[in-house]
Amino acid sequence: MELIYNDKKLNAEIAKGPNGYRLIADGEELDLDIGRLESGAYSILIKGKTVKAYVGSDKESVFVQINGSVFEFHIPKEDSERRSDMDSASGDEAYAILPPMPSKVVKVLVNVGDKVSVGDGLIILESMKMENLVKSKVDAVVKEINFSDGDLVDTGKVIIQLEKPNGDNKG
Amino acid sequence: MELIYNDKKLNAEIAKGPNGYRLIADGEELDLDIGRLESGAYSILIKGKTVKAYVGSDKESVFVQINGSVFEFHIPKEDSERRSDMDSASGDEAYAILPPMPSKVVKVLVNVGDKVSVGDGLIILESMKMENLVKSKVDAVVKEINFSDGDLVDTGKVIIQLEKPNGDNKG
Amino acid sequence: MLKKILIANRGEIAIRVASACRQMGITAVGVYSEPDRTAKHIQYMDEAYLLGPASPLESYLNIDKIIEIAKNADCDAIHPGYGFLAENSDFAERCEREGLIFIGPRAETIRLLGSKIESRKLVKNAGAPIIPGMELSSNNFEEYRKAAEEIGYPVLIKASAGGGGKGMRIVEREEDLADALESASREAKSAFGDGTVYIEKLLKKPRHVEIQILADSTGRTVYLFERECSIQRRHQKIVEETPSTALYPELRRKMGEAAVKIAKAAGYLNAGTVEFLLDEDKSFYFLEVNTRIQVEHPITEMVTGIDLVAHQIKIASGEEIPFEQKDLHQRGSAIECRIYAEDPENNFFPSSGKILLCSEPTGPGIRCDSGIYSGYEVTVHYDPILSKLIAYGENRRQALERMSLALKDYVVLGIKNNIRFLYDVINHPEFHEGNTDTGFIPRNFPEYQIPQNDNDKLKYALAAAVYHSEKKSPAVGVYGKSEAPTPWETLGAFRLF
Amino acid sequence: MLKKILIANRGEIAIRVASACRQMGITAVGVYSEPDRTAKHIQYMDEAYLLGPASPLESYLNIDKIIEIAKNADCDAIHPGYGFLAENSDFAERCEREGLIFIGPRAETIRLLGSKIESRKLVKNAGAPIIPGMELSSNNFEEYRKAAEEIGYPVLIKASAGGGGKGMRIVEREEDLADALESASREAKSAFGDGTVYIEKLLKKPRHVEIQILADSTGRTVYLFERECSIQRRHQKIVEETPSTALYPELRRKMGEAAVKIAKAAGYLNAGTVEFLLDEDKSFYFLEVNTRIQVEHPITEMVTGIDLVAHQIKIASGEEIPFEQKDLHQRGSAIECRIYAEDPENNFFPSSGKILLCSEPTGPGIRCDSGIYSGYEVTVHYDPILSKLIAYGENRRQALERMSLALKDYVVLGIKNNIRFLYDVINHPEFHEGNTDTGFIPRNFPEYQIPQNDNDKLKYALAAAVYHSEKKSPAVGVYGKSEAPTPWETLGAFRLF
Repeated sequence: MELIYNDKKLNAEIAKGPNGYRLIADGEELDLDIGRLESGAYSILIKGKTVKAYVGSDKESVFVQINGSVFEFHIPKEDSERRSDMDSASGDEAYAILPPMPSKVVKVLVNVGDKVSVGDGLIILESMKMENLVKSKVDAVVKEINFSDGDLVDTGKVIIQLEKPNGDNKG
Repeated sequence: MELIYNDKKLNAEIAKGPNGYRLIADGEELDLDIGRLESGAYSILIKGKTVKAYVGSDKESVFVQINGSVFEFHIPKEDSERRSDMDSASGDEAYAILPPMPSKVVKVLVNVGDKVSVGDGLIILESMKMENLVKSKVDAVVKEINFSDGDLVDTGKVIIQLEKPNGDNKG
Repeated sequence: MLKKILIANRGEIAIRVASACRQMGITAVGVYSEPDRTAKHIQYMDEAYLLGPASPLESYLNIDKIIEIAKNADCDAIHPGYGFLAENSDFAERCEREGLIFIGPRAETIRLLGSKIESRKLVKNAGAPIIPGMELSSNNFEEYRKAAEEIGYPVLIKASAGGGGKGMRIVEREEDLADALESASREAKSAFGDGTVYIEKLLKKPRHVEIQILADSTGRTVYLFERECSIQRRHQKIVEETPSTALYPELRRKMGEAAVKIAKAAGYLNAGTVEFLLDEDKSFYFLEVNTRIQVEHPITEMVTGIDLVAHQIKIASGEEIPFEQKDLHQRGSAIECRIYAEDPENNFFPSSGKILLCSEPTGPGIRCDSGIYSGYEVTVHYDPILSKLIAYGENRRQALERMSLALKDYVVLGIKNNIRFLYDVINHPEFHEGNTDTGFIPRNFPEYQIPQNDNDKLKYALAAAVYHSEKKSPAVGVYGKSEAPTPWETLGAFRLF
Repeated sequence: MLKKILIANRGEIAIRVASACRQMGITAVGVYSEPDRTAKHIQYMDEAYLLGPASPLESYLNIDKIIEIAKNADCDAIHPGYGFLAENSDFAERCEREGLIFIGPRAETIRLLGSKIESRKLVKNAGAPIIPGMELSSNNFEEYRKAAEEIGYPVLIKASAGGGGKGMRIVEREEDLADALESASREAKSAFGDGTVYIEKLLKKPRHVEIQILADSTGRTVYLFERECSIQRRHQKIVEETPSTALYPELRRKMGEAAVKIAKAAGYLNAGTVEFLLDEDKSFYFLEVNTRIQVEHPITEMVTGIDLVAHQIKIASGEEIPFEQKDLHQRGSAIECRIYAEDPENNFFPSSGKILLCSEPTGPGIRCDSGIYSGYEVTVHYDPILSKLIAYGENRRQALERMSLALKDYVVLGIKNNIRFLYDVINHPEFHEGNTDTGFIPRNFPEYQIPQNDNDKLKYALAAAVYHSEKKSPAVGVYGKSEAPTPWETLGAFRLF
């Protein structure tokens, strides 16, 4: 099956193997023994080393935790779906300001046409009773502002759209 | 659906109800609200009273624990299956001595034809490194002995079959 | 003894209070908002009643509704937990008026100590040390400006009604003062319904050290030693420990006695916490009194062996505290880490969503006060605290060792959380040395990134992900070379083999 | 400090030891039998190796294989837990010979104290009180008969190599002596590989009170107070508590000092337990020394704040005990309940099968050392202990209150277990009064039946069962009278409405 990890596509299969199972990826192989424990928990043995893996998944992602480290794998969407997603986000994510969770706009700090630099404050959002100042991660020009002070914004909505400054060829 | 509790057959359905759900049984009804929590755990509210129910099930049984009390419901088998089960157990379970778990026969204390009374020792079994004296729960005569000292006995096997004493009509 | 208590809260603290009630044979009555129908806390109650919609004002802050439920359910008392109505003197007064026992101090005490400005006066009169700052709030910017100038920059803006870091701002330069006052006041208004703010001196490398007290209706007041709460992000504590590495017996006694003096001056009843700032020269200054059970109370329970919530209930029942100061001793060391739904890589921005899998650590000396479970949906409506992990040890080193292992064993998948961040905090060399002050996190973790995972672990994780995803019954046939796995040279840094 | 420890055990104690290792930065190496591939204990190890088939002789008692694994994995020590090889002097000696540190007493000490007959002599010479009984075992029935006659009936037959109630028989009358000797000897042979039994006086209402000791290689020996373990079924402890309700400070000191005297006489090293019987007149008699960590060690950890397993490892590493007798104090009260897979309605017959659902209690003062999880298969091959539930309280009353609630919250579905029985034991009035002796269970629970469930709960259980079974998505349509649910007048005593 295909999984995406850190924006890289991985193709991996589990086959039966001499020690129980074999992970096959890129034509290379790793023999391991996998045992099922309580729901979402697995015991992996590799040449004596023991690993407990916890797995939680939904339609889009598979999360795995091993000894305090979390791995987030994404399940590839159909290409078409992906493309339309990309469209709606208008390219580079640093230029599209979205709330990480449903938020209230406390104060928009910029106007359309403003030049902003890395670290400049763009907007104050409130979630869970806490104010959060969202700063720009790029040097850019404010292209669109889609919400006003007091508005509620859901996740996935672009609040502020930035664009590369004119004549800037770096990006 | 049908469930068996303490050898009694219960017929119960869950329908949508004004407070969420309605338990319907015997034409009578109980309104309750049921919410799903972690796997196997449910939240039940009945007029303010709150109950957390844990459910574990396999093909044959549904176990429910509520505030320290365990309820064991059995899922009815097909009647034919039941009947053949009954046959193999030759009727009343008090007369068929079965090991509660896989055991080793340490010593058979009776012989075929012996009369035994309630409380008389029949056989010593060993499981998990502990000896257990199995006593008769009935006044009876030993009809069959199917295993000998040192034998291993699996669950479901009748070790000793008792029968009602001749001329005993109490039974 | 009380017979039936309404717990006007949610999450882990509601469960904590319900456990104490149920252990003592007291009926625990819970309340919940609509999205909290399947929250964990109502599962630990004997009874539970719907408050209303998600919004706190319509649910956990809805005084009329809570009083109505308490009376209809025949409760004799209300425990407010922390947050929400816990330090609301109007609520305490309303309870008193309606014949319900409010498990906490008297309304007048809450009102007095709830005003940072009033409480500073009280403490000054009682002869305990206070931090230089404004004695009054104002509506006039000029007065703030002058006060800041007199105190000297940097200064700290604080909400008079505040707590939990809300409405606080550090101001380094005069030109930032106006904006900071406006923003702090707005946040305070939104959080506490009161926008009053004031200014005080910002100490350079202060430690936040607080003293737990208990006072009964006969006036007996004892202190249960300190908690060091210097590890803060966004002015909110995330790691607390006791004993503090900065205290020695004489200083501990002095701070404890100052706390008792302040409590007595305020006519204090029930459990409370006197917060101090401890300067590098070991001077300490009164900060505020929290007139409620604290989030971090379990570490005091671990080292003193005393159940603070049970004593809150007993004191509210009119019982006397059954021990004296000389009976109380600290033993060993305890540390608490607060588990939040937040993104430590993005300025600790709160997170929400469904917890796909949750597995919580256990073991000797480990306590986990949790409000979550596998499948629980974290909503945006309330404080993002998920649980508290507490570790006891014979000494600080063992407490830290146990905490480290417990954090590694703590599994919360599906939403962003700070578990890994906490692990990195308590394993930081400065933390190990006990060199903790309120600037610890900004200084040591200015741009925190979760450490890169290693390739071996990635292989195992991939195997588990595939095994799990293939409907838990990997179908692939016979052992042998697979035909055509796609190349993954693209993998770059994550090349596996 | 040791670097890598092989833990030659399974279940909760293997996990307990692994936690201590991992906290201290020591690599924990586990071993497992074939059916234990998915047992809980190997999930807490850094490494794990297969021992062999299910049978203990081929796995957890397989000395050659365990030594081989330890050497191949480059371990420097072996922790035996309790049971299996823990009190096997040949194993300890083998470890010593192979250059592996055995975490426990020296082999010669184990051998000496492992013989009940030899240890009685030692104790007698050390001037500590022993119970009247045979000084020698015998192959001659007549000698047993004479000894029993001299001591006076009732007498107790005990296995010289024994422990855990195996190979023990009470004999009331001479005519039962022969059968009892035969059966006890057979059971002892099967359990310990040694059928030697002897006879001692049976006290009328004795309490089983034991003293925890620690001794380091410099000879420093301290006692960590008592555990009262009088609540036994089939001569095996199921509920333990500390402090004992029968002790007072002077008696505690006397028993503690007697334990230390015995330990020193035996050249004791590491953790151990000196067991005594305490008679109604407060005389106490030496019973035996358990030369290992005990099942019930957590209650001592709760009231002393000391981590016994960590100190076992430190002592084995050659470290000195870092405290003296005067530094040790009991605080509060702790109780342990052993959760067994067994049928309390059927003479505690062991049970096996799959645990369909498991949910374990948490909360202030609660510790659960568990070897199970949802979906775990309990096999017939090993001791039926599933877990240990421990509750700490400020006082005995609170410990009991917490334990009661925790037992109610402890969910193990699918196999017979003793959780409800334990709840009834600790809530028995005699137990509440602290009136505990080894006859407690036979006297108060001669024919135990789990109390009948009430009808309200049955309704809720039925609703949950149906809701759960209908694929977790109840299909039934619109709200309104259902058409034709079958009559259930047949329900009799369980009529619902």
